[in-house]
Amino acid sequence: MSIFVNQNTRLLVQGITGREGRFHTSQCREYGSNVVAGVTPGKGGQSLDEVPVFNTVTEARTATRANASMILVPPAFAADAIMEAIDAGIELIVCITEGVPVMDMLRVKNYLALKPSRLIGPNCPGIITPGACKIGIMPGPIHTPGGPMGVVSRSGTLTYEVVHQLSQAGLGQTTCIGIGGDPIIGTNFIDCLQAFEADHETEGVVLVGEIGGNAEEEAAAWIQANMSKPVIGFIAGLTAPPGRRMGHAGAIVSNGMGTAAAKLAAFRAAEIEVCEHLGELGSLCTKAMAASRT
Amino acid sequence: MSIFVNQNTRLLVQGITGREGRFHTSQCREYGSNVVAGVTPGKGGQSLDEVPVFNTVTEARTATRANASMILVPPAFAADAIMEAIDAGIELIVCITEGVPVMDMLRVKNYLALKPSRLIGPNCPGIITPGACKIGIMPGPIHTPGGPMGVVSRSGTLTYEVVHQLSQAGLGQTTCIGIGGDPIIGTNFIDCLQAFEADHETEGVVLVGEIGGNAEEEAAAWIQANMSKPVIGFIAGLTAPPGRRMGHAGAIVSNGMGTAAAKLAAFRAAEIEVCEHLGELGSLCTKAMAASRT
Amino acid sequence: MHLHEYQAKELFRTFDIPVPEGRVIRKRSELSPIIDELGLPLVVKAQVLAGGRGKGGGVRLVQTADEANDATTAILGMELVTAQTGGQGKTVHSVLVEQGLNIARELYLSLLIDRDRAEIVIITSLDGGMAIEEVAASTPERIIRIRINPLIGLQGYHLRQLAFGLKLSSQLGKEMATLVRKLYRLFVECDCSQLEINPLVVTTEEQLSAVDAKVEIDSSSLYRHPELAALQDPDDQDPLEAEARDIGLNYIRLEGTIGTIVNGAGLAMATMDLIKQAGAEPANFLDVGGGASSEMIEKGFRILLSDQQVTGIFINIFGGILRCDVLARGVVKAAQKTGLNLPVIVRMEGTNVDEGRRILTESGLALTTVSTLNDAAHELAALRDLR
Amino acid sequence: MHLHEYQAKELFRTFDIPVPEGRVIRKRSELSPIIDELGLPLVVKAQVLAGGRGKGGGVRLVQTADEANDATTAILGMELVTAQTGGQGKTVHSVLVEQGLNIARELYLSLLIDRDRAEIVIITSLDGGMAIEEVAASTPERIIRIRINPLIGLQGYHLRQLAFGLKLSSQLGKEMATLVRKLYRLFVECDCSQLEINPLVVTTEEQLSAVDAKVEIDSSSLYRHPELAALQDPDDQDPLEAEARDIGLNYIRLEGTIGTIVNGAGLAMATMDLIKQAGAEPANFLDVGGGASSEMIEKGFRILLSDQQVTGIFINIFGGILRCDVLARGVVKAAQKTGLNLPVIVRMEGTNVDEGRRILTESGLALTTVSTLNDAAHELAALRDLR
Repeated sequence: MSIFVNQNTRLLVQGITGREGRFHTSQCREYGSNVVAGVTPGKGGQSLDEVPVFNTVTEARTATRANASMILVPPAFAADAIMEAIDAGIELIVCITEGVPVMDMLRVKNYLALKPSRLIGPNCPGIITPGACKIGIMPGPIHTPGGPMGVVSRSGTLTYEVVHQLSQAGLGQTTCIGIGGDPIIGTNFIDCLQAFEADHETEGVVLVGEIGGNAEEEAAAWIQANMSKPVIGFIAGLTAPPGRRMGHAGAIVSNGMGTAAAKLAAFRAAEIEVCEHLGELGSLCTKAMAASRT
Repeated sequence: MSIFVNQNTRLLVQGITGREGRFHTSQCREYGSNVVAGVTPGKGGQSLDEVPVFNTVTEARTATRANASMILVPPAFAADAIMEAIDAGIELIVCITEGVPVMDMLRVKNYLALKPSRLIGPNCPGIITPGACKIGIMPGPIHTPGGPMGVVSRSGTLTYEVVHQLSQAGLGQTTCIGIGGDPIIGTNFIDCLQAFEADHETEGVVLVGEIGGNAEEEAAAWIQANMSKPVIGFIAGLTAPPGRRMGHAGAIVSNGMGTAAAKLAAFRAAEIEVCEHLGELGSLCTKAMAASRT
Repeated sequence: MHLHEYQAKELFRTFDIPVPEGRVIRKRSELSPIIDELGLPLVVKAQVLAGGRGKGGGVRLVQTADEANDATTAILGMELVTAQTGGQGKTVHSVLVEQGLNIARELYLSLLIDRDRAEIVIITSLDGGMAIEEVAASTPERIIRIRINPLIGLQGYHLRQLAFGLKLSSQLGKEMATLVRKLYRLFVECDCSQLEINPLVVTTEEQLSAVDAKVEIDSSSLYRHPELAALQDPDDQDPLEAEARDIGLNYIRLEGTIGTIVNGAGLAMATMDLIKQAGAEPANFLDVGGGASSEMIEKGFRILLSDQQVTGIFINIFGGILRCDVLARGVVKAAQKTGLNLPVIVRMEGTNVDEGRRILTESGLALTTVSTLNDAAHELAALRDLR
Repeated sequence: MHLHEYQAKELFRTFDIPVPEGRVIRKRSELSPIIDELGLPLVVKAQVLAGGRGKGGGVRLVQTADEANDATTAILGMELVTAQTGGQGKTVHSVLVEQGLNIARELYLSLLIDRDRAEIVIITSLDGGMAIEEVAASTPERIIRIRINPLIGLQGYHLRQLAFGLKLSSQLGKEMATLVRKLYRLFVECDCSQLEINPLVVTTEEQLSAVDAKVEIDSSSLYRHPELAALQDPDDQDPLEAEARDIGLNYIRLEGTIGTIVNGAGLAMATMDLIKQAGAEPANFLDVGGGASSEMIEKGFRILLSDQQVTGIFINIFGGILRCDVLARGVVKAAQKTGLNLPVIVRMEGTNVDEGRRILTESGLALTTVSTLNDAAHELAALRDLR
């Protein structure tokens, strides 16, 4: 089992003929993802490494029954690409693009609420169900199929670090999701936690947060009220200076809000296992999972 | 039992100090509706027949815990009034106003889809649960409490005619809803049918349609697929000339679409009891209900 | 409210949407300077509010000044009969004289509102010049439908779907995108119910031009568009309907003989149906409003009495919050004031109905009072036989 | 990207939002004609990107030309220390000289984005001039929050909530509505992240005026606002940060001594935390991007080597799709090219890590290579003790 993606995922890539699109499409296919179509306006009718390219998402979906899309287009076109995928009825939309204007995402996020599609990202590494389907730019080989851990994170390489430690510790992953580092993102922690809670194979979840906003606080409250499985939490940015955006557009402490300290406090209040030192995450998870099984 | 409104409905009137607002507020109160507040911008702090008046819906709701609103404001202000009620968290919004521009309702209808509020109307007589609560401009005394019939209609006086015949025939009503004669309305036939199907006291439903659009066709398909209770259907406008709006903004046969004949055919295909002659509606319902009880 | 083609094209011009050069004339004498100004060939087009003008002989392409004169003479003042006018046709009061274009391709483009889904829909087809219903029936694959949620409006991908769907060249796709953006803005800002360009021409110079233009404005929105409200053409309306509109009545003239006065639009339609079912023909739709005040009923009488075809009147009033006794007094007063001398059936139901019927009966007027709709049907049949 | 007050007010003017008359000067000699032009009293305001300028002595009301001269002399060039500048303060390179107003009332008004609910929020308070956080803590009932869904935008009822909430007179309520409509338009069209007017002044003439103006623009949107991008003030940035930005690096200078180079923002933050936990202080945040090419690492080295405070470097790279061996060659090449002579700890993990570590070890450079973060922490502690 897994959440959101599996071996039945039929992937479409928006921006497939760009440099990034082409490269990551080949990487996803190499990992075993079923890439059924690509979209680049004006290149319809061509094909790229045997993947047929279409002019519009609707055409691509009609022809190939794609049910998921990976978006790798420049920031100026990302909102348009997401809404095109929504209107075409794509179930899962994963937007990798970094630097999408917040005002665009304000509209997209509200439009999304009118429609059944799920959006992951933007500004995210993507989602992977190890051994089944990879949609994104994460390195495949660090992952281990079969669970028991679910991973959800606002970050990219930090997630790889976490996954790597889990794999090293002998803890495989059901699904790993980078929800994105932007202020406004499609799928949030709670959406993922809810899905992990419902997924039989997932026995515990690692939640990787960072400064900015209060998504971690809300997640903590949700976990306390609803989650039966152990959650191990980590927060990046204890030493981040206030008022500065730390790389991610969403990673900023402003007016004393969104500090790592407040988030850790919320975790502790919700009785979430807190990982203080990133280097110890793997061993902490081993211990937590062992404890939960007894 | 009933649908959408009952004795716990706490009613607020937007536009309470206008001529229509004042009159129909008094009528609703006379019928027994619990009118807890009125809203007229600039008249906050006043009161009208003991009903306190507020400047904004949010204020009124905070002060009085109103959970329903009747809107009687001029068409130019109706969309604004509806959205104000939505944002204030009013659960049921009944917009009586006729002549709201369609472009306004296009936005309102989509905004509504983002929020939990239910809208009835615009351009409708309102909703009444006989003996419990009347929100609208229909004459109270023609109604009979206690069921077994639910009534849902796109019309005003035609609904009164139907209700009157039911009452004369000894068939009381659970709830009667005028969903409105405009092209774009908040609550449609299917929403009401769904609620009637779920309501224990409702044993049968009279559905009164008219030319224009294809709400009746969609309702028929829904009834065939989902409805266990008998439905008696009537359609007005068999003799309406094509291309003309028959009073209601939504009542128009255009390009051969939306004819009464097509709607009646859809009713028959869905095995809905069709009332051919309006004068016989009461007796037809008596027969249909008797048949369904055996 | 429908706009004439020339009005719609004026509106297009204010939004910078390309249309052929043209002038409207109401007299043949105005033609000659226009030929000089616009040159030849020209197209002479009858300005009536009905589709199918071409087939009805209301549109002519002319190559010479003589042909232009002949066409204008023929069309101005003619009774144009089309599939949409009814058998009587519509009098042509003005013609639009336009420059002819070098046509490479004809497309179809329209915007409308999907009332059930609350979306704006763009419909376009590769077969301009044909009625969209015919294309939909015969070659539906040549039609492209693009649905636009009004909260996000027209987006780049909508325009790409359009351009790729119509197989436009990159250059023409860009032109089309610009055109559609303007049309969408017009549609929303002017509260259109419907907007159709058929054909939308691609000229041999690879330019787009709206060779025809049909625009319907949402009447409910006219309060915020005084400039559009002013375009209402009195020539194009039934004079009684125009009069009724001016005095605030919701009246539509039909071809029958039984005039009706009803409170409420739905009940008014049902009443027309009932007349027909009784074997007679309704002369009109007339909704005097849910309240049905005596002023409104009096106005209704006056309109009906102006219709020479009316041989009898059926008043169907459901008295709600306005009580039947008040209504009855209104009917009596109105009948007396208008000197009504036609047979009248009054069906009245609702609050205080007994008192209402008593007032009608005792009025001394030749009113037949009934209580149920079934009784009314019987009386209507009698009225029909009387005639 | 934050705008200076004077830039924000220029922007306000282009949207016809009322602000006091004023001029910006960078030299005291420019003051005299401005006094002649604007008259007295005047307000002299330090233009630095930090709040709390008033308390720090950066804002002075002057009644005479002499006072104006003194204030300008004092403020221009000063190191202004406020609650938001850090202990070192910020150098004042320019001052805004503005006409004084006759103040009847001071209000607070701001627009911001609620990231969790994806709404635009207007916050207003009866207590202008006070920090909104203080009002929120002491008298929250004096704050009005209005949430606006971006798909429907600002509506009449939002403006009524505002006007009634602030207990404005009918006339002032209308003025406020006009003002807020313009601000909302500016906020959306200019892709603002935050916009604050504190105080928003009601003059004794019942006019509104934005006496202060703070505007932050979403950096991601600058590609579509070249005119706003041009407002970036080089004076106001740390020179190293400005340089890093120009070469495409995501770099923030801090006060510590351990320079860091990391691929990915989250991992970079976590790495800073790890340095701190090891008892040292990070000298910077530096994200060279997920890909971490050798060019980016070389650029990172150059920036770090320009920071005189840096006594050691910690490279933490998680090799993903870009393999560790390629990364290692990049690090070696960059170290050689930049003549790096500081102690460097390299922690590298991910694809092909063994080959990567071998390349680092065999490079002959003084690199300490570690594999786990725990090992890195030990080495960092050693580095700290070394110093």
